[in-house]
Amino acid sequence: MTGMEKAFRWGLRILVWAILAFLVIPILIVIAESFNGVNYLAFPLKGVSLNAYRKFFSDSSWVDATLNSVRIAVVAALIATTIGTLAAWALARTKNRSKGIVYGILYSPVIMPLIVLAISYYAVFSRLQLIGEWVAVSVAYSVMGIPFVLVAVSSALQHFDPELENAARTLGAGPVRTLWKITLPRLTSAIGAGAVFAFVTAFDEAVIILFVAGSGSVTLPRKLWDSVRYDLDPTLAVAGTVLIVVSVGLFLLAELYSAVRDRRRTRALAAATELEGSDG
Amino acid sequence: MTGMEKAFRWGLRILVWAILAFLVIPILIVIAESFNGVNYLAFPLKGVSLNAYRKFFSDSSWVDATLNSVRIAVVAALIATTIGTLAAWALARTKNRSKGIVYGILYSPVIMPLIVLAISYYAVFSRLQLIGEWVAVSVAYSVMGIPFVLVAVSSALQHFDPELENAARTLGAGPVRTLWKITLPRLTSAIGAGAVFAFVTAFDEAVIILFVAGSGSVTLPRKLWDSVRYDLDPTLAVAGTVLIVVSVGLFLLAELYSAVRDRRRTRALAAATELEGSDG
Amino acid sequence: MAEQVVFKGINKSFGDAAAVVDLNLGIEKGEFFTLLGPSGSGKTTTLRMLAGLESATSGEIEIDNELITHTVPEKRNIGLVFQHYALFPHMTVADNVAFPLKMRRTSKTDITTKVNDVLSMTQLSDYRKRYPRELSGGQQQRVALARAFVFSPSILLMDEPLGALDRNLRDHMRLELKSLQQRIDATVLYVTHDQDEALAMSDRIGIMNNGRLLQVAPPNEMYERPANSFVAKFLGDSVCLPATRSRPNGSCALEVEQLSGRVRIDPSTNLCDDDTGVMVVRPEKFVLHNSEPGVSDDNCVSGVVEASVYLGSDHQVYLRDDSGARIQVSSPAAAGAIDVGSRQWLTWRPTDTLFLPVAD
Amino acid sequence: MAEQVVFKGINKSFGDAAAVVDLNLGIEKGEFFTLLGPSGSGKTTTLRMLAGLESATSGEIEIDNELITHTVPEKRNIGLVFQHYALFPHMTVADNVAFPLKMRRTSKTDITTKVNDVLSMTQLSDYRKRYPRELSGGQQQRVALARAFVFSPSILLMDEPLGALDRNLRDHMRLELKSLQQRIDATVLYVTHDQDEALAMSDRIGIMNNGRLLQVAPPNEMYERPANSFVAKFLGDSVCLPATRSRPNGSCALEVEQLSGRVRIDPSTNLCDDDTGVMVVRPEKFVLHNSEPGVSDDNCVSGVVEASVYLGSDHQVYLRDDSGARIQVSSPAAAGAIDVGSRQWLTWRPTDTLFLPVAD
Repeated sequence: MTGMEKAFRWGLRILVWAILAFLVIPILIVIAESFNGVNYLAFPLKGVSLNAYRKFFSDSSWVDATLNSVRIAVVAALIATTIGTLAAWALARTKNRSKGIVYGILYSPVIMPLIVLAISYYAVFSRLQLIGEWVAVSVAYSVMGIPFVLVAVSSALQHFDPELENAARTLGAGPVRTLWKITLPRLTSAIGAGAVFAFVTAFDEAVIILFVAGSGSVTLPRKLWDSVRYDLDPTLAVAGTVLIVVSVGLFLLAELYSAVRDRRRTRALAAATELEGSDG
Repeated sequence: MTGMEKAFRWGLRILVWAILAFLVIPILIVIAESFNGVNYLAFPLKGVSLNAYRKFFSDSSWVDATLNSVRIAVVAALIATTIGTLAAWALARTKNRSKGIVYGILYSPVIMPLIVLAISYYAVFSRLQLIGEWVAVSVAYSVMGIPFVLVAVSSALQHFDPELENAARTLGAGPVRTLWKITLPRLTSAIGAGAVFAFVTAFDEAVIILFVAGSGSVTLPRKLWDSVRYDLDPTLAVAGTVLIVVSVGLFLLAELYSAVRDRRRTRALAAATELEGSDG
Repeated sequence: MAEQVVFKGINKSFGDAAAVVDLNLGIEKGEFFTLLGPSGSGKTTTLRMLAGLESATSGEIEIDNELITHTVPEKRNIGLVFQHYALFPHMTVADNVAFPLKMRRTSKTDITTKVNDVLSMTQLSDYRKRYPRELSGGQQQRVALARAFVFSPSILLMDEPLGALDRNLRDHMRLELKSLQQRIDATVLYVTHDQDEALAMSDRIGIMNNGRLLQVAPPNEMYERPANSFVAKFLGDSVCLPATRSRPNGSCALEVEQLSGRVRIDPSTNLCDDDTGVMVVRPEKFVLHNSEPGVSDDNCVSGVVEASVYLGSDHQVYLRDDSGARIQVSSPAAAGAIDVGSRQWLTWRPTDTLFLPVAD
Repeated sequence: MAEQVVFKGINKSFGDAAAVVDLNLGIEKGEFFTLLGPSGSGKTTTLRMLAGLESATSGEIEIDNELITHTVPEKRNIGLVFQHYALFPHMTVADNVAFPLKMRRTSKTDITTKVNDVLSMTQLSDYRKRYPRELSGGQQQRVALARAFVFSPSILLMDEPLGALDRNLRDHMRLELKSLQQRIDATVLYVTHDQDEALAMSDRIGIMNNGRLLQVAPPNEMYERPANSFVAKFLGDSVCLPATRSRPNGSCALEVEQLSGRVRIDPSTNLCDDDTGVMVVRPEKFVLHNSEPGVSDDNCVSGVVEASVYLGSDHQVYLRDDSGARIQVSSPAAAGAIDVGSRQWLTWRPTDTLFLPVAD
């Protein structure tokens, strides 16, 4: 390694750490505040306690908001996962020219400005008297979750060898059994990852809900938003911590799952390689 | 094709169209409203005119907000693209065990709840007296843009054959010239796509800005949010349309660019295949 | 013997490209039939049409006198060994092999018996709980084979099944495959681009190029009497030179521009209707002499050695005739090395000289 | 001749796995040296260490008596043809070939001249403006070659350069590569697992297995006098049977358990120090008889034909000796087909019987 290369690597390392600090420190502050000993926000902390957690979990409005978020996100994730998976499968199997357009439209919620989506949903919902209907919110969120499932499953299908489906057919499986026994089992990781993204998107969403929540579907981000405008206290930090833990936690679980799978596969591959010898 | 398969395909088709309608109609309503003939929102439209556009582009507060959004997003995209590309490259070349952790942290802004990020940035910015500083907002947004660049470039690097770099080295190119002449030219599509995502993310962002904009860095989404609370008129629809056109337009441009590249490549491949004959 | 599989006037195009053109072919019951051809010749497409994975653009396919042109693959009861095996990666070896039986709702005890039988037949009993990725290439190949015949299909298709194996294993598997076919008494349609595999295993070979079936014959007949220059070149090494037929003095002779002197051929080896064609001689039919041989009925040319390639058991000698032809000759290593630049004489018998129509 | 490249006590491990073990090797100036071995034998690692793409765990590498063990690849001035060519996909053929010259800041006119020379030498002049993906495999191979020697490196490395080509093209390119090497007068280190390539092109072959260099010799010597049973098996077909040496009546003989009767060998073909080893005979050294031959000094066994594989120019006959050995014999097709199940006699000369140490 030349001197220049070394300098380059060090520069990069410092930069990465700076970014990490810029991102991680603010988040850590929020989490730290949730353990604050006093009932107002203070940094550095004035003592450590679980008071704020006690307050959060005994206040039915916070608990209701949390449960409401979970309910809306679960339904949204279910819809997004089903439709996203089927759409990815259908798009991978068709040679139709309109394929790209359908893909693009299903994908577009990711690039649509959230604030515009929020306003347009408000316009439609208020006309159809759906403001405050949690099912309507779930459906709106599911549209935003579809792209994640679509991308994950499409990419898995690209690595999926269609000869496996052909093999199943020649061995006596009809198209439905082939889908069920051969195709779907190969896609579980991707579907799981897509579902997690769809869930977290719905669970965390904080713009659309300001417009369409009404009083009937107050979610955790919405409640957090409302509270932040009136008073700043450690209960807010708890709400923030709950949001972080659920989002990051689910994501880590999904990662862990596929990491374990990968490791098992790598180990198996290593065993197979030993049988044949790798290229010299 | 059996009867069941046909029914399945039709069901899928109807579902896809329903989703398209659910997503596309609200957006189309916003765009339509921007051409409304009267100076209040009305559906169906009462006549068609460009009045709202005239009003938007002659109102310096709207124009300033738009320019401010562009400035913030350009700087954020530049930072995110540079750091994301370098990080992807460094991570692809290292065998360090901490690799996964660094990747995870750089990736995490995508899964962090926006509302929590907003609150924590507010806490940090207000302490450092950065509220209203557009550069600080750019930096905050660049952190959110890094994951997109990282994912796009990492995936391109996975398809990049490291033997090309080795070949350049044996042919007399040092590491810097190899990066410049061999590696980077193969990554332009991915870097471009990542940059577009980073730009659009910053251009559209509507939660963090509510907390940290102050009066010094009012962006288009922020201005839209402020206005929506006071009066609803077609100018808002114009602002929404501008957001949509910029986001979707940039995205389509990037897609178009790589589609043209792909087509050129496919055509070349077809030519090469003809030379050798494809497998029977 | 009865024809078990019949292709009747099959055509298949992908868009504008014709993959198979007017194919008529019958395969007999219990026969080992090989489709041999370069890549892009349509051989794999033919196999996949029989399996039901591609549909013919026109024409009909019959199995046991029943029309199956439009039958779905799962109803055809044909075993197919895929080129890259297409083993199900999320199933163990035993589950892979049991799959076709489960799809046929075979009883559990029957499945266990049959899977055990087939696994021991393919020497895979010790690997039944492994996943495909934990197996070597040769073992994967055997799993693919076991899975394709465990449900006793009367027809077994194989698409370059040995292509992914290395040379020694490939030679070994040739014998294995052939003896397996005889044991289970199946009709086999085998697709390959490897001439040695085709020669070694087949009862009959069909050679394809550009979607057309050029010749169908048993291996030795196809080697000794190729229908045209493409077949001669593709199946075995051969020296091919453009030639014109002349009939001086009533006997049969060829004018070969690139060879000095006329070439005698036997009427029985004159397989071309036209007067212009290609003279073909197999390299092992030549005899090399380092001095001018005596006068005889054999053909004789002389030339200078351009290159001599040592291959262990023999030398490949490249001789440049005075009139320009480059002739490749095999010379046993025992005959000693042949000096590059030296003059050598070649003789070969008129009965070993083929006169064939041109084809590409 | 001077040794241009010297490996001195080179070891290379990847983690726990030893890729190359105690390699000592000198390659002479202008020599065509081939490293031959199965995959995983360490041959590619050796080549990459010489190119500077891998660093040795211990040991030294010298070029022209200069230590280059720690020199970066761009300073070594070695041309390397990569296994999958590694052409730059975003550059035209001409730009690919010009790349090493540009990196050396050659003047524009010099670049033009040299690129033109090399492109016409490799018959690529018509393709100079094409991109790599617009070329056939053989053309890509020639671009890779052109790019590797356009800057006149005195050492040219090739890593299975013909592996991705189909058989006919591969045979043709063997001759081309060899004649190119002679024209540009470069030292070549060639890596392959294909014995035919190694035999056909090399001045000397080094055979590797499990990271160890087993034997270094010219092709014919290596074929006729392999150092051990691994070399015999890997380089050319051979019949290998475990044997013990006995010395009855002072002459040299082998006890081969799987063969009925004692086997005579010549003292000159006794290459094993131990008393236990392997008897090796090349299949082309056997002579097949369909009746019992007369008494002679030659070795003779008889057996029943188990299988006979037709290969066009010859048959591969598998004979089962009464004591259990399975012997593979080549029989010229001209001798006629040999019936499976018939009894045949094999003779071979004591001088063609090798007695070798065991190695895997």
